[in-house]
Amino acid sequence: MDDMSRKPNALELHIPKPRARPGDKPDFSGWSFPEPGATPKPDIEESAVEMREYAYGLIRVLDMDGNALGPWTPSISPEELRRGLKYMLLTRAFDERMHRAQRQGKTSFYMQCLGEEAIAIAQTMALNGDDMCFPSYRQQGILIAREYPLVDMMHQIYSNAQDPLKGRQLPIMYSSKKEGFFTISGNLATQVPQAVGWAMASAYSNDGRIAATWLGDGSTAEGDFHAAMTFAAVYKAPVIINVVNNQWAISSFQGIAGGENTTFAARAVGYGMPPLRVDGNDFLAVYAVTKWAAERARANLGPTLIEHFTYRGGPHSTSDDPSRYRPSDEGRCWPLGDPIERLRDHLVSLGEWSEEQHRQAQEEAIETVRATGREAEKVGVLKADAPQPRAEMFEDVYKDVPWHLARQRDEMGS
Amino acid sequence: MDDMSRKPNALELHIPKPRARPGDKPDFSGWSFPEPGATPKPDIEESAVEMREYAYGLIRVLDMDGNALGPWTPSISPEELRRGLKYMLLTRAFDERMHRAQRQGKTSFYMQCLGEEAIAIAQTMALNGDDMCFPSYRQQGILIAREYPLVDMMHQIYSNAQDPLKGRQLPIMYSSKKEGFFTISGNLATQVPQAVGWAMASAYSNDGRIAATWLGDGSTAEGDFHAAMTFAAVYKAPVIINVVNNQWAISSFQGIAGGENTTFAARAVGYGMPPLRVDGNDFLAVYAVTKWAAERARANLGPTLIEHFTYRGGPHSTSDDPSRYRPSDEGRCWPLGDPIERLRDHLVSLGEWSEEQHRQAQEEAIETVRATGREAEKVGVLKADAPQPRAEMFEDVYKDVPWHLARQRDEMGS
Amino acid sequence: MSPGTWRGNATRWGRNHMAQMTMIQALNSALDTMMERDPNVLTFGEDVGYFGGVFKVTEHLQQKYGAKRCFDAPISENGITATAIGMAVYGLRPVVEIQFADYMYPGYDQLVNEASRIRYRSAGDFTVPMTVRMPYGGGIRGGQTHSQSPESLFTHVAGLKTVIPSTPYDAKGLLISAIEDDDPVIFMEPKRIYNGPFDGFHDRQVSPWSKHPASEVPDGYYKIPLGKANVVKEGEALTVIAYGTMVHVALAAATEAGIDAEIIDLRTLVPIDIETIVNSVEKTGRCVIVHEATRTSGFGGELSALVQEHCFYHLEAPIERVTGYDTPYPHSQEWEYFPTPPRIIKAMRRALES
Amino acid sequence: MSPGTWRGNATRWGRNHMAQMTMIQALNSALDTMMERDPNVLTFGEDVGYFGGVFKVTEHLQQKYGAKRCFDAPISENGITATAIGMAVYGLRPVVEIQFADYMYPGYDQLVNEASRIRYRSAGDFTVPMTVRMPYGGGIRGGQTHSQSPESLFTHVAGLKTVIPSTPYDAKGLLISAIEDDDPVIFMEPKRIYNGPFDGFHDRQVSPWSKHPASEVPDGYYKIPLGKANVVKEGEALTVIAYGTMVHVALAAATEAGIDAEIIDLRTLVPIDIETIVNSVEKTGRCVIVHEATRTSGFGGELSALVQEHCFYHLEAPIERVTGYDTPYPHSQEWEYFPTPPRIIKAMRRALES
Ligand SMILES: Cc1ncc(C[n+]2csc(CCOP(=O)(O)OP(=O)(O)O)c2C)c(N)n1
Ligand SMILES: Cc1ncc(C[n+]2csc(CCOP(=O)(O)OP(=O)(O)O)c2C)c(N)n1
Ligand SMILES: [Mg+2]
Ligand SMILES: [Mg+2]
Repeated sequence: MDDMSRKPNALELHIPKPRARPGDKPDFSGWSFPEPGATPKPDIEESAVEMREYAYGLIRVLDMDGNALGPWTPSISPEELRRGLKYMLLTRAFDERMHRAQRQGKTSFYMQCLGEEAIAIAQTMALNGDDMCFPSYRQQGILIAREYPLVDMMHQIYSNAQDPLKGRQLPIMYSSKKEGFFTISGNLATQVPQAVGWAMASAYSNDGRIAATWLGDGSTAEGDFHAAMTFAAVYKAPVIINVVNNQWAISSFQGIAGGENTTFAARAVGYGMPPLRVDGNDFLAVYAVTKWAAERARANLGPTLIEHFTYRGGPHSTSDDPSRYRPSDEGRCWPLGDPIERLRDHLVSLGEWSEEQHRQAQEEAIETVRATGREAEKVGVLKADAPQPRAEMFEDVYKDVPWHLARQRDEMGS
Repeated sequence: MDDMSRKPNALELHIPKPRARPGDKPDFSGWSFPEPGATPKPDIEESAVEMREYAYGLIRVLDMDGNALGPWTPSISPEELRRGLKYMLLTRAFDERMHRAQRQGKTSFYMQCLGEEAIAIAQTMALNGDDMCFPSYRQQGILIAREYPLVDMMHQIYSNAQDPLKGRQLPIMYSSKKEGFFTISGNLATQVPQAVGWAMASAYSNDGRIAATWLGDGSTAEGDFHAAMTFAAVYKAPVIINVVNNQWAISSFQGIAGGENTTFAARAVGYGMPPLRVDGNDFLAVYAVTKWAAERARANLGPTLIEHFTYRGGPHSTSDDPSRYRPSDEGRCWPLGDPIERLRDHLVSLGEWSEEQHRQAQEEAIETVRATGREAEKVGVLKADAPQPRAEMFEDVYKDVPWHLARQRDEMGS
Repeated sequence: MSPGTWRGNATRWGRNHMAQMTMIQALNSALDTMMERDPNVLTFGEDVGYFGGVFKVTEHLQQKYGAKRCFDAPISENGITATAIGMAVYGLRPVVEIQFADYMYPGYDQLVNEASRIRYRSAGDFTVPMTVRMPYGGGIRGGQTHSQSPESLFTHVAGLKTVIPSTPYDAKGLLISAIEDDDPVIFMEPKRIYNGPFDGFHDRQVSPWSKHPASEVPDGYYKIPLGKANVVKEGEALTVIAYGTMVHVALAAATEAGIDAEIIDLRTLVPIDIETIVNSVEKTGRCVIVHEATRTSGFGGELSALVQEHCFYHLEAPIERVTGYDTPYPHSQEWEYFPTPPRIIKAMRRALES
Repeated sequence: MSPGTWRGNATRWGRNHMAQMTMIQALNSALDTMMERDPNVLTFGEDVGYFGGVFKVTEHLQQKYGAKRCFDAPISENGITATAIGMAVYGLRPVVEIQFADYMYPGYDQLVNEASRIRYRSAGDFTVPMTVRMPYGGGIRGGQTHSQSPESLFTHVAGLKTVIPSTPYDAKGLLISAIEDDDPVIFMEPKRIYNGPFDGFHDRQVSPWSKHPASEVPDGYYKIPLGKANVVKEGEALTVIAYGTMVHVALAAATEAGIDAEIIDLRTLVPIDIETIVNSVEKTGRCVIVHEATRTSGFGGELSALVQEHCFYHLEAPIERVTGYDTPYPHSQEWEYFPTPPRIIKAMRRALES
């Protein structure tokens, strides 16, 4: 068409393009959002094939005024909701400070989850405390909701003398077996089939614990995702596979991951796995779908794929500048709002929360982070000279240090 | 249930099991086969999402009496059909002889396509002669339908002095650029994303040629398949991805590849790609769906996934003995019959063929293969001492022989 | 050689009845022994379940232990490796089979970036006690995708151990050690000698394992420690370092040429038994390294570097490498490609005459 | 050293205007030059299109040549590699970017079993003229998944060429040669020196490329042949073999210690320029090999083996290897891990004093 020199009947290569680039007006008109409360809730025993149309809907509970509507409304106490809200506030305050700390040169790298806080936090609250999580790098909310010490997160970020990971990992690549939080990998999607294996092992052992795992929209393109889906479906592994569709990989929009043609929830249909597609900024909806999937898994009915539809509010990481590839106000225009404000409005509308309480909680969160920050920085921030004893570098490669590592350790001196 | 020591609410690991093992009666009651002619034929412009239900049907044209029914009946002349039938007879005769040749120690390995002849042959006839094929190892029918010299196939199988591949490849790993037949790999599924790349290149170059690729049901579990589906969907590559579901990998049934939960055609749904599911033993139906997908691709409407539902009539390869893991009469009980007999019956019912002609054609095929076999064996069969000049081993590793290979060649002597 | 030589270093528990086994039977027996002893041991892979594996290493295990402990996997080496990692993280001891080493690569990322580093990156919090079995090597007319020897792609990866047995006795004892090891172990099985100790002369009669002393294998539990090499033949003239099939080929070469070679079977490539190597080369002053993998960046390069680093002043001749050529493994020219006794003899002579 | 030394072996066509470039700009210029000259050249990878790559190597190319010639890919290194193979088989010359070498492994199978063997297995019928670019190496606080140096995993694979530049001038000339090469080329870019020639002293001021003679880069087309090393500094006392970032670190070490080292920048690892190495080691009699990759089965093993095979009778001291340790790349202990000048100096002294 646009190239007059083309032969008749010639093929053309299609390259997906996002609706808006810097300078353009944000445009979300491509998406349709079913009304809150409009999606029916199937029995956990419903067959996957019967559930395939869920891939094309969007489960929503909260409307934009804070009302909870429809069959997916979970039974969760205001007490619990307030807890969730506080975790979200804490996560956001933590992100803000640590992002800044990186800017101040206190560490090498940071990644926020701005706008996605509801996902990890509501899901963690919907899971049992001993269910095992295999996160990507944007689920710090899990640790916060499981009340892992904030200061240890900071120690890790600063690779300081009290870093539980001994300075070995890039900031935010936390690990805590105690909190059921699997060591984060820098390699996208590798954790997903590992989670399936863990879940298979739990089933093999007639345990009661299930696994949950998270990956981004962009990461679904990796072969690991396919392996995970295949094995989970074949062995009916008790696992929840969460695709956090925040619409962006680094600079590439979800169309480059296949989002132009169908939803990410639809991937599940291909494997005969139930797909749930949920408003990721709706705390109640996320909580509800997770409960449903967890119950299903625990009843030996197998895995569920959940697509959380959301928007990445911040830069990909501190190494990124999103204003170079998308309109700067795109996030603010996201029709499904901010998960914190939406849960706040819901609690307020229930009469269980007030603007004043919210402000106070926000300040408390900031103050907690600030105080913790001071504590962590007292121990140390990232420096050229590592605080870890040099010999430690050679530990944990194997259970015991083999001769060649011992020799390299000796060569290095101390 | 079966294990009384299990804790209440305990998980259990599910391991798929086939309906019948050696000693059992074959049981295909798990499958439903829509009536021939019953499936509507969509426009090639139909959207992939609208076509998703095709994943759960089965496109059939020929009934079991040889009548062609319904909207998918292709317009193909009796002349062409007879050609197809002869290619199938030739393929079967070739397979028989080469399988035997391996048994006689004339070569190391062989793989038949018994029962699957219609797929490669009808598809090749539905494609243009210059469309590019990226086959797995069970599409010898492509070469036969493109009239690649039979004797060269044998030379390859015997790794003899006239082997066009210079004795480098395992038998049946043919390659012929001239016939648009990509060099077969021993690594499953690698050809599938390569085909997508070729198709993207064709589109990039505003060419008119499309690509087609084949892989088995078992091979769909490889990450390459996922990569292929993702890239094909994202860039709307002009490619046909064929899953030959012959229900068995080597010894593992399709349930181990995910066939317990849904069809393989359904995989396409997950990527927003049109799925067609076809009776792979029905020459007319295979021809028709291929024409549809090829037209769609050539119209820049992107890729199609076709699942060919069939049954692997023979052993996996000469290294295999299927009677150890499935009932020996399972193949004979496959409700969708034999593709050769079904096309014969159709031609007979059209008045375009007779039992006598068929017998004659069969004998001709056998005689052709026999004569070709003698010719090839005169050149040589596989022997401990390779007929290829020793120095040839070092060629084609790179375009030019680098010094280290030249040195190794010299060391080896001649 | 004596049975004793072929069995150095084994740790034995209790009294074991001995049986004659092929390498396949010995591997099967190792799995059986460990599945019997430890409910956390399970095994899966392509065709591993009902069928018992394309080489029959897992035969009868599904019948004996049930489908949950020995089962078929989808054809995804990535999924097999990754789910095994997840299981190991849970606390099981999975043993997975990759049908041919040539097919490991789709799962390579999970080995290099994951299995090998989970202990390190979690500072010991999570561990991966898994074993990845895979037949490797040529000489079976497998062509380029059933003949590869990719060991050096594993030895380069810190955090992995790489083990290669050369006899039924070693195979069982090493596999048991691998399964009980708390780190990920790559266990490579020389498929050419699954059924008999091939000496590299393709045109001579192949003798079965039953004629070899190291086919006497205890029925029950015993271990051969990882990281310990075995001097399968003592000698004074030169040192040959080999592993897997090549141990037998090297022995045949020495015998054929009447050279008084000391032959070291590495058994474990990483961590390597440097002491045994150094002791030998310091004694002989000459060294020939033999492997079937392609030469450039093969494990022979590392061995050569180690030997010259440790024994520079004892070396009287250049270290020789006899390896597969830097080409894909050809089908028809298998015996030109394979490092046969004549090639090894030539290298030994060069080493002796320098 | 003179600009001449830094530019040995270039083949130049016509008269080129020179500009000062960083390595990133030089790589970008190579792509630009080739896309301009040859409509069959296209480039894609993660974030490569609109954004121009996370390191900006493909900046402006989409704007200049359109989205069909420079575009974003799904996050599938396997898909990127495999589709590039398909395109190359078609007849294009794809140049793909793997965002970090650490992420190559999911596509490793397509390199090892496919790209490298398609010419061979088809007896020359199909070929794969593709280039796979990837930043590698540490020193940028990237932790274990943004710092790896996996070159020896490629050098072991017959059929692949492996190229590593050390200056902007070389980067452009070598990348153009890689793109025009009719075989698959792994093009590894030392990301630590993308913006300046890092000398290994993390605590000193880093100088920009603009101060380095090899930042003078012709605007247009020129090539540096694959397979030819560059002697970046002549010397008599010993030979240092290095590539990428380590060329600069080795130079700094020699300068710092006042050792008259001859420093060889390999430029191409496979096929290697053995002549240049042998000439140098025969002259100096001593050899230090430097790389950042983990030691065991690193490319240094192969180099050491080659040197002792070719120069055994000229060697006056054991060949030394200075490498990354056999551990994952740690985050906080980056400078303990990195082979810094002091470590190289120690090795040089050992080589001199033996
Ligand atoms: C195997 C691999 N390839 C590439 C990268 C580089 N990378 C890191 S994050 C990222 C984008 C991921 O996008 P998505 O999955 O959507 O997650 P999000 O960041 O949006 O949460 C990329 C390409 C990587 N870390 N690992
Ligand atoms: C990467 C890889 N893994 C494993 C194998 C071994 N293998 C060869 S064929 C086969 C079964 C393939 O089954 P399917 O895809 O259904 O094809 P079919 O043989 O039925 O045509 C297996 C496991 C291989 N060749 N490549
Ligand atoms: Mg994303
Ligand atoms: Mg099959």
